[in-house]
Amino acid sequence: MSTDPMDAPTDAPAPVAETVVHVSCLRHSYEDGTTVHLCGLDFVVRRGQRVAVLGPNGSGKTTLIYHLLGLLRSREGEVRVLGVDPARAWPEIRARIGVVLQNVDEQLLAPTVADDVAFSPRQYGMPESEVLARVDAALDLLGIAHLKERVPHNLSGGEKRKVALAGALVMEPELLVLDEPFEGLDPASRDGLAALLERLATERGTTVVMSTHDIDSVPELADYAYVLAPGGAIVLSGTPAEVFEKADTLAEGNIKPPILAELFTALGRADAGAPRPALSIDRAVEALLAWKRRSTGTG
Amino acid sequence: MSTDPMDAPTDAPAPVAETVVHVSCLRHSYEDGTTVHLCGLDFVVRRGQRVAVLGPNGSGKTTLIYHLLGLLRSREGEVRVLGVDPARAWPEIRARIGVVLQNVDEQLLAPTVADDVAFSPRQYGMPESEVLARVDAALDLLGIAHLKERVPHNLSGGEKRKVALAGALVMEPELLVLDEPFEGLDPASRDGLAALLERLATERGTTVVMSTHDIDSVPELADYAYVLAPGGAIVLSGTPAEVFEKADTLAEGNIKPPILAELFTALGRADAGAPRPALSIDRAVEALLAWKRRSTGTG
Amino acid sequence: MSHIHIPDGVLPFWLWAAGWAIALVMVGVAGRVAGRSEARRKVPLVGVVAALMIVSMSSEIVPIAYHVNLSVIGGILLGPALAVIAAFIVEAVLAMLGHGGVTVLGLNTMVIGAEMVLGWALFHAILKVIKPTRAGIGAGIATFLTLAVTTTLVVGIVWIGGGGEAAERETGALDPSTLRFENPFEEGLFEFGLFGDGHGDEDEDAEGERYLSVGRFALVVYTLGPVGWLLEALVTAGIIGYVARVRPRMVFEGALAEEMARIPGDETGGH
Amino acid sequence: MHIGRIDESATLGDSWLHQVSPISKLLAFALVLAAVVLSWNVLVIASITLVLTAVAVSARLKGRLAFSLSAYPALFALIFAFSAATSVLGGAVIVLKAVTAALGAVIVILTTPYPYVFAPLQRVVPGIVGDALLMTYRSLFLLIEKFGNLLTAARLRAGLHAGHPVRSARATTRALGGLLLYSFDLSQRSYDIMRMRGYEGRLRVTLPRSAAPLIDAALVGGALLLAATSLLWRVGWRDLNPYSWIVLAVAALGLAAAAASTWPARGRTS
Ligand SMILES: Nc1ncnc2c1ncn2[C@@H]1O[C@H](COP(=O)(O)OP(=O)(O)OP(=O)(O)O)[C@@H](O)[C@H]1O
Ligand SMILES: Nc1ncnc2c1ncn2[C@@H]1O[C@H](COP(=O)(O)OP(=O)(O)OP(=O)(O)O)[C@@H](O)[C@H]1O
Ligand SMILES: [Mg+2]
Ligand SMILES: [Mg+2]
Repeated sequence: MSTDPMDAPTDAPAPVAETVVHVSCLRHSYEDGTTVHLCGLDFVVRRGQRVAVLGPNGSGKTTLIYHLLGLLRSREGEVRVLGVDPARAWPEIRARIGVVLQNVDEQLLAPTVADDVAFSPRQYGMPESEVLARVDAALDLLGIAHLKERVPHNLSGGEKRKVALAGALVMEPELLVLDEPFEGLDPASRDGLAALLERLATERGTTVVMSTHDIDSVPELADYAYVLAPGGAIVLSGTPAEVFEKADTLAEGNIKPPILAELFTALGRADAGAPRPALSIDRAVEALLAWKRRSTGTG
Repeated sequence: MSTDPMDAPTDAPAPVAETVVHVSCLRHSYEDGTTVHLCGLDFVVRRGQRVAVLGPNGSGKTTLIYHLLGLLRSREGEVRVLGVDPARAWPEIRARIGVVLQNVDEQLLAPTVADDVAFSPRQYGMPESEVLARVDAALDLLGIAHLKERVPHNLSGGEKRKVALAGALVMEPELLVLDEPFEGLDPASRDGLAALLERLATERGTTVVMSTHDIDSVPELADYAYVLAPGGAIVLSGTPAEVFEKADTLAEGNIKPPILAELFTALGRADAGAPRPALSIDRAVEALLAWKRRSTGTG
Repeated sequence: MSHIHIPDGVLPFWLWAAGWAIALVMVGVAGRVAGRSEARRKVPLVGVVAALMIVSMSSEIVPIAYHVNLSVIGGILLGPALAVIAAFIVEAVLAMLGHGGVTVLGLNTMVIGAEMVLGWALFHAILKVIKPTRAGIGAGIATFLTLAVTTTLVVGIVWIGGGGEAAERETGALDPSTLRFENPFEEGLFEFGLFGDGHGDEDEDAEGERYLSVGRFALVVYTLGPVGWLLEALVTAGIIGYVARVRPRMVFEGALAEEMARIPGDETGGH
Repeated sequence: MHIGRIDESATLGDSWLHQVSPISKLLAFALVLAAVVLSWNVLVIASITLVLTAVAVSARLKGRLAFSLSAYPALFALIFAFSAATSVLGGAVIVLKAVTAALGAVIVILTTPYPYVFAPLQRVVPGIVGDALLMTYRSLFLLIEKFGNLLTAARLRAGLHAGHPVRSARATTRALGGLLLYSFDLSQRSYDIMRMRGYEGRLRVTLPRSAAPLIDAALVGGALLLAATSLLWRVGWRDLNPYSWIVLAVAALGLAAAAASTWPARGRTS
């Protein structure tokens, strides 16, 4: 388990980044008759990408994620993760995937935070010294070394989530699947986590699939975004900048673009010469200064 | 969302609004020895105010709220809600307070959404016709009339939260206590809820106490904010605009100011003549246009 | 009421030993059967049902002598094979907590297991004649009947074990003389009993009834019983009606249905 | 009955009992259980209770937690005693047995992290039973906690009025149905997560070696002594019963000694 997950053999079809997740036109019917139909665009994730799944409440983000994890089995449509159908061959790929679900309470398994983070490596039979080293590394990554000896059940909501994340990261998975990882985190922790995910993607090539409502962070934390409409259709995909330009489609999907995007849109409405949307503060400042200078020049 | 939050009445001492909540220098020790010491400023909420409690993970927001609800009893410090000590006299004030806790799963008590929302009025023995009317009104308020006959346990995370909110609103409480009410809501629903809270405050005079990590919405959804530092001290209070100006104290408390505040701060750093922070998009656009015009004038 | 709250040592050895033997065979067979199907993914359900039964058996509704068992609910949700395993687990945990006893664990498993299996069978029999929308009522009827039968089973067990001289031999030391305080060195110098009649060997002939009065036990069980059965039936009806509406397959197919969350491949996984 | 409090006591405590190896504790527990099962002598059982209390005191277990956990079964034993026992004495013995056995279990649970309890158990029972036993344990505390939270929610949202028993009962039943589903989903996800994180039906833990094998031996020896005493009094009850008070006195002395040895520390913490 000490080998780099990226060396794992996979079936790369093209010279570009290999496809890690592929979902096409999935339909899921829950027992009570509620149907989620994730059709429209295909949901494709390539190695090393950080992909955000956006969509209003009840649009099917969690349902999609459960299918990726083989927790639900599709009647219609195809799901492939790391080259296999997760509903059939989950045990084969399990060790390569790290997971944090939406409700973290029930994911904390052990009597102390350290034991909890050590759960997977121990179950996979790693030597104890390596287990301990990995646990410390994972706790440090999330800045929760001080919670090490606490009892997970006594932690605050956000602290629990960080512990669950540490437990998912400890195996250095090649694919991370996170359902609303930012829920309940304070803004500083969000930034920390976003930075961490970016570092994982660049340094280890970790692929990340996450659902989120935190639109404002999406430009920072994802390379690529999919947007679900109410009812589940996948209606938009692209880089965050591309996606947030399509304000109309977004509005249909009950999604508000990030504040900066809104600001620039409003500015554009008020002043024809307004700058093009910029989605990070630095770029926005640049754009605004340029806009002012330009107008100063012309005015 | 129509009135500007900055115009809202603040803690004027004299004949103005009556004090609904008063907490002073509360200390709580959990059984495992973790101590939360909510000291520093007093936590005071006046009738009709919408108060946001901000603070990093583990700072004690939930602990504070549990004390307001009489779920925890303070060893040190005083807690008064609607004139009584909630840990002793909760039944007296119960019917006047609506509550949604952080974990909504556990708060859904009945087999259908409609029954769940009807729980409190039925327990208080209201006539069935009024119960039904109230339920419909509450569901409409939150835009979830279509979920009426669904089973709460089958809903998505955000849908559950809306049901819990409907259940808290159905009694038309004079005080609403919400622990992270925006967690898991999509942005459109957040806006809807913020608008709803504002409407409740202006139309019915409902007082709202909520904890939240959604800094960006605070200017819109609260008249007044308290900031907890890690460890629980109450270090800042004031209107959102006042609070977000104190970037240093915020940074100590691990809190990031809203994006617009950050943008204007960054702008100020880059350009001495930059406008004062504006916390809503409309005002920001105005401010930016003025800034540009001004510079055009001077330039 | 059908759970035997008989502590250890009340029943004769042969009886509880036989209970153990039967229970072990039951669990062994059930394990086999469950192992053949896709049992692994039902483990959490077994866990929850067992936990619910333990919780409910440990919380009273009516102050005295009645608590919900939820055993019929468990039977309906788990089906016969897993029900027996759940019964064993419930009894093992309760025994560990001193509620029920270790020696009588086998008998208790038998009774609860029988209750769950019988409840399941009756429920499905009743389902043949009523509409699925009335599943709750069906479950209620099944519960009442089942409890009547298993309570009789319990009384039978107590009767078998309670009357004979075996009990006398086995429970030998239950005697107020236990409370006599005697000086080992000066025999008979001072002695007294806590309850006054501290002279144990004066009424030998009355001893049999002192241990366990079967008649009184049966009386208590059969007078309080029906009230308890009815309550249990109402609770079962409510819960099963609810689950039947929300997760119909859990009730009608008695196990996890196709789409329900699980990790596939587990049937082969593990060991 | 918060699972966090049990975990906390089991993992964060550092008493001598925490340092005893889990196997020794389980063995000692089995012996104590045997002693309780065998004896039908109120003074002997009371002695076992005292000895266990002494152990709990010397290990500085949280008194209230241990008490409430072990008093639970007493309630049910009381019911049985009420309906089946023919004398006050018989009833007392029944209740005492229940409490004592529970106390033994509680001492083990409060001083041993649950993986250490279940790893050895899973080795001796059939696969699916061990697996289900573990899930039962986890579900049990989750359920108790969730049920508590549910009641809290009900209390916050109107309370269950004593004035309307039927209405309250109906609400409770419905809540129970909801709780069933909720806890099922919960334990399903919990189990899924466990398996995603590598659980294969056997908890893999390296059982800690005892820090002081002598203490282990003393513990098991003590338990053996209890079992032997119990057996002796059971077999020779006609002759020995009058001297039962000696056993009790010895146990009481032990308790006093344990209490005395921890006195300064207790004073500080409470
Ligand atoms: N167990 C279930 N039984 C029946 N319907 C369900 C179940 N789980 C989810 N649903 C329904 O399926 C739809 C999609 O739910 P899902 O949880 O995937 O939404 P989501 O996008 O994750 O929403 P949220 O942002 O609120 O978490 C919703 O309409 C929901 O009510
Ligand atoms: N039941 C408990 N037992 C012990 N410590 C606890 C318990 N609940 C909370 N704490 C601790 O008390 C502190 C405050 O917790 P609290 O839940 O009030 O934080 P919070 O501000 O609500 O955080 P979050 O934003 O993550 O929800 C934290 O350090 C937490 O670990
Ligand atoms: Mg979701
Ligand atoms: Mg909180």
